[in-house]
Amino acid sequence: MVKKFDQLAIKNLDDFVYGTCPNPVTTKSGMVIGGGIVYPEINFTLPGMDVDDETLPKAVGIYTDIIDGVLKRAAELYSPGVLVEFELLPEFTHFPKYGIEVNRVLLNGMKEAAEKYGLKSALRTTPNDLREFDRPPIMRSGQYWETMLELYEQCAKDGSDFFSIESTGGKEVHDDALVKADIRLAIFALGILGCNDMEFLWKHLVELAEANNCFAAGDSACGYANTAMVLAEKGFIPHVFAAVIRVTAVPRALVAFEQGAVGPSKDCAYEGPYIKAITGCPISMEGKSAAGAHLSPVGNISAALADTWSNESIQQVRLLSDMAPIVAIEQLSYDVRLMNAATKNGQQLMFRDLLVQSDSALDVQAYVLRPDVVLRISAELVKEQNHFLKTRLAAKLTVAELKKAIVEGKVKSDKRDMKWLDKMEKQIDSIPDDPDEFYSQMKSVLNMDKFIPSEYGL
Amino acid sequence: MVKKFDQLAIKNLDDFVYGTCPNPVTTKSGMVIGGGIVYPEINFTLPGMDVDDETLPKAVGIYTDIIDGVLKRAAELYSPGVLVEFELLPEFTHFPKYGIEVNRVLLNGMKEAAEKYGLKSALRTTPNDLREFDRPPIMRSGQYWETMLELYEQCAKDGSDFFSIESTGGKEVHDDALVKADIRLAIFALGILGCNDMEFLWKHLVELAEANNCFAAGDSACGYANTAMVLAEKGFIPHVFAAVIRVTAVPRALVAFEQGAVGPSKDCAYEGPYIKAITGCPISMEGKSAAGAHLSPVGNISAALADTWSNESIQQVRLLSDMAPIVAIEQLSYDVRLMNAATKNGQQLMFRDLLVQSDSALDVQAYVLRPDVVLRISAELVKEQNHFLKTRLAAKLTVAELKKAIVEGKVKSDKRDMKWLDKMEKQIDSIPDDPDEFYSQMKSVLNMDKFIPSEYGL
Amino acid sequence: MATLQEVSQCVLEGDLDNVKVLVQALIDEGTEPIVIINEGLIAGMNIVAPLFKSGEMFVPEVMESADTMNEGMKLVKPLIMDGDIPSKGKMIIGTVNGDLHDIGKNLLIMMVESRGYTVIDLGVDVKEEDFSAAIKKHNPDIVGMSSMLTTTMMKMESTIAQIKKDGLRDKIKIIIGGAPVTQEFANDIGADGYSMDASTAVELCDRMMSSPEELSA
Amino acid sequence: MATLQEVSQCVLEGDLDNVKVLVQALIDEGTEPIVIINEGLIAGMNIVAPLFKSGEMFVPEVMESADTMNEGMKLVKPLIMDGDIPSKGKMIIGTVNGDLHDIGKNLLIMMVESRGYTVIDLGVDVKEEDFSAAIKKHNPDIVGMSSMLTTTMMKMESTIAQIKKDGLRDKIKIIIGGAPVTQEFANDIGADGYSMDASTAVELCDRMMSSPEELSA
Ligand SMILES: [Zn+2]
Ligand SMILES: [Zn+2]
Ligand SMILES: [Zn+2]
Repeated sequence: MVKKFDQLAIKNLDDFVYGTCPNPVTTKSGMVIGGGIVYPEINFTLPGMDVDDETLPKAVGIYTDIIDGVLKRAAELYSPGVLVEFELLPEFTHFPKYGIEVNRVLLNGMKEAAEKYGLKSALRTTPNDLREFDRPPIMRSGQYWETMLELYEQCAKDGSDFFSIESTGGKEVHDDALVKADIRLAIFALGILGCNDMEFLWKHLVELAEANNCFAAGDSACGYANTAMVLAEKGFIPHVFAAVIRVTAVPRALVAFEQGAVGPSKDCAYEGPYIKAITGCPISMEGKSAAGAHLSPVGNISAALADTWSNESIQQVRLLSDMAPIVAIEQLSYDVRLMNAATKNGQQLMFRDLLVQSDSALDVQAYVLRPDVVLRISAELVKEQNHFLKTRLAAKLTVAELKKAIVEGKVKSDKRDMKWLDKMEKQIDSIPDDPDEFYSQMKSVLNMDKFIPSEYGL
Repeated sequence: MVKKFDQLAIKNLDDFVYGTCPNPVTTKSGMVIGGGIVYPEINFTLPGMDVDDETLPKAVGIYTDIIDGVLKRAAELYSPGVLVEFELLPEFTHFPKYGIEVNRVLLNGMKEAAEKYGLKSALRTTPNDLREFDRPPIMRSGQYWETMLELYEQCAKDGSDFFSIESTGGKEVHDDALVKADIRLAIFALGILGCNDMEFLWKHLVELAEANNCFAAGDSACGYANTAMVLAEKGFIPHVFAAVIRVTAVPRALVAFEQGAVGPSKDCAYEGPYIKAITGCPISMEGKSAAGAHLSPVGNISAALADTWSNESIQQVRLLSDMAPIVAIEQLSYDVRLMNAATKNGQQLMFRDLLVQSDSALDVQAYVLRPDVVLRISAELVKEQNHFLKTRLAAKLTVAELKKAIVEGKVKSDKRDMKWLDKMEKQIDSIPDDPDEFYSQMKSVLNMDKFIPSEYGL
Repeated sequence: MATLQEVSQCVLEGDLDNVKVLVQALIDEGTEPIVIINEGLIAGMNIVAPLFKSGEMFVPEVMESADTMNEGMKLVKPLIMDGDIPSKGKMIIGTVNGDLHDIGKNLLIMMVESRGYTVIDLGVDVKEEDFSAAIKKHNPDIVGMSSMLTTTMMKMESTIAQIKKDGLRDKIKIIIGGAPVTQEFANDIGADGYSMDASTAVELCDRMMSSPEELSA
Repeated sequence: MATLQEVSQCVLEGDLDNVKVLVQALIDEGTEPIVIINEGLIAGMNIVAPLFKSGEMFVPEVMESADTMNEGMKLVKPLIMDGDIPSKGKMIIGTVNGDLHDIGKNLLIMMVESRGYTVIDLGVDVKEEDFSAAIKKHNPDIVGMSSMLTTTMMKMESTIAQIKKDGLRDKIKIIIGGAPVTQEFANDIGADGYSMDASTAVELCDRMMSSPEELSA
């Protein structure tokens, strides 16, 4: 049942571009994601408010206003279709009836927009990963786990197109790795804890999706690699460390696809380009038009390979023109119009290269998203099937790729970057081949109060 | 002293592109606007608050936070330079000491950013047109007029690079023309009242600028043509009417340049492309990344000829990532990076055409911004020097251009559009050549309580 | 023979010339004036309103319909007693202190008037005291305030304070609108209602008039 | 001969091995323990803090410096009386009810501890009552709350309400932080201070401690 990706799905740089992939996915409304055009993917969240039984009607009203406003504007701008993501706040997963109700409100708004404007849309439902509410987290059983499955199942039955999640296996260890900029610890967290949890989690999500006429879409290393990016933007950790973490998170993301996920991968998963190269599945990406959710050094290059283009998240607050989610769909719509106009002219590769060129020399985190770099590293990763070793390899290859790029002057670097790359290289090389041996080495530095080995099959 | 534009400054479509113009302008910090690259132009305003003596320190603190945050982010994103616009709220013009203080705060923040990051920047000071606080407006004398001049002079002495304004001569009549979709009335308001006031106003502003080491940059028909666009987006008036108003506003905007303005024209003046073709001066434009200030059907095409690229306005409110003006500078920075990357590759015409193609067939308001349409209409406009006749001609040519485009299927149109174009054509053709005769015809429909003829030299 | 339906159709089409002929014919045939108003003229505007809301009619067309209705009214009004002319309510409206934007306000006036309300326009840059004075003078059911700037929107709050101070708050409903305004802001400052734009303002006014018990809120 | 400046330099460089040698040497040479702390170890951290704020040092480097300082402290502390060890103040901190984000909070703890505060970490998803209970138990000067979601930020308000209800508000200063939080929100809910991120939190704590008269605000 488990898929094995031992060669690249996309081998040629000229086949590696936004809007198109070898394995497109067709939504219930007939949108073909990865079939030639890029679709906007809209995300939104509540303004500052309490959520409880008393305020739920207000929250539901807000979600109704959002979906109606957003789809109306998308139709006015002749959008070819809209992927809607409902990323649940913890309260909405904790009390599945809340989440289910809002999910239905969105589906209903989508149905109305189809009738009124003929607008195609699809829904991605992304519950909160509740399991870390236990500290240390209980990953494989218990009330939190059951609640998540219950929510997924009902939302699929109600009509959602896609399941996603920002799962958190190993994050309790990875947080420490980030603030210490400790690549060994990060590889342990992502390559052993993270991958093991993804195997367990996505096996269940794929089964549940398949049983309920829904697609398992993909995960995001948001709490790992995007936290690294945000910390790097604040100047808290080196940009090169965040860049290496980005690629080191790829084998973890890939596990969902080995288990049967089909994409589009999650918007904030900048691992996406690697996933697309390896699996041929469509990916969601976000960049400059997600700046309301987080700043980044990859505002343009992130679009180069996107199949859906997302704003990540925005509160329902009033801007001078209109509500912020309406502003977001307008910006996304114009972005994808431009990309699709280039495709229509047969200029998609040229436009991809402009997106790449405009960012890739200015930040190492942009550099590792270059399509050629992605293909080069991915070609090596598919040769290794062991998750842990693949994770170590991803880190090693990225360090080497960045050292070369800096030496050759291909990317701007901080004067301290080379020191950090050397330090990471030494740490990576000190990691043994045997995961058990690595685990026993790590035990001395791990805070064993923070995680339960058996929850990760250890 | 008055400049005469009797031939096009840009005759060839291949010379008509963003970032470059025949007459670039160099700021005090050395930014060459129109000299090859597009710069971001950032705008911002206060969140909901009172402004008075008591709250002024708070307002000043907010402006300090904005300028520091925005320029820091621009530097982090390696911006080649930033044009800052300080568009004054009425309170800040009414009490010039308020406006002058904030203007100094901004200049100071810019100086600090130059020292800290080596970031180039320039300041455009745009007071509020106070004159319409009198109803009917007193345009040529009095306390309001004196106050505006006082403010301009001091801001220039303090170091501002550019003067702009969204002047309002004739708006008291044009408002009626808009809600009635009455093109005759609009031509009277723009071509006679508007142009007459522009002549008076910009003569003074150019003198004041030249005496104080500052540039007179340009005006915007914001209260005329952008109000039309917003009304059309709401479905209140026909899109074709708004499109015709856009071009009908060009002769009015041109008057500032006849009087000696040098650009960059104002961001919300979508008349800009025509101004650039006719005068060769740089222009500021705004589109999708100004969606927080107003939605529009021209999100991409508006960038095709821009020399600075603006967000129009955003309140200092918190979004999930950071304060909204910081989000805005991030989006603008990535937009111009992409445009400038294309220029660096020699692909600027191709990129311009993508921007154009992506919008121009979807809305008549986008269609009239097509570079080829702009050149074609502008080439006729320069043959006519009388402001009133030029305004009538602009309306007539636009109606003809749109009818042809609709018939040829080059632009999407509403089933009611042709009826409205016919109606406008008939109205325009009924306007006599002699302005005095037109004025006496109009007297019967004009509400003479609304404006004072002598304030417009009538 | 003219029919009430033809009168409605005239109003819908903004047919100024024909409406006079038709209304006069109905009068001559002995149709009750109040019936001509309710089932002919106002019935026409009742078709117009939803067409405007759904985007099928433009503002200038609605204005022509309203003009047409008024043209018909001119003929009928002298025939009935003042108290019998249906008025849905009286409203005063202005753009607040320091703010000069009036196009949104003017559109709202036009829409609300065409639906049977009596509206008194206070203009732009209306000081707090002047709102209060106008309430005393005109005794309206509804007070509307408009603002387009983040700074002047705060004047809505001070205007409400002034109205309270003058003991007039309980006599009226207050509705607000304009670009920076939200429902939440309306709640915060104690307004009774909020309208996004002119096309929803009539419904809001109707809601205000239909629940007078909330007046004391 | 070891110098205080060399100790500071060790702290700055995060030189764990050398700091022990140097501090021991100073002790052996008879330097006052309190002088070693203030002019050697803490002086080192006083160089680190501005370098971090200006972006010249990364968090992991600051952590190494802090570890180095603590390593030195271990040798000196036994030699002086408890009361003599400089502590800038005591803080409890937690991520609020319903919220699991802790990396920001952990960074703040690290920064604040390294600057001489005593910090008790209550963890994540901390219920309102648990904040109150911790105040009673630990008697802190400052209570810090963190939230990363627009919904859980409202729990800061309910936590402050709980603290007030338990009669503890006057004993402490409350500071808040997290992505959706603003100074204005802090004012609204009656917090004493707001910090954008970990790099400015120390200054905020210093400000809180230096103006105890505001405690009753
Ligand atoms: Zn995420
Ligand atoms: Zn997301
Ligand atoms: Zn404007």
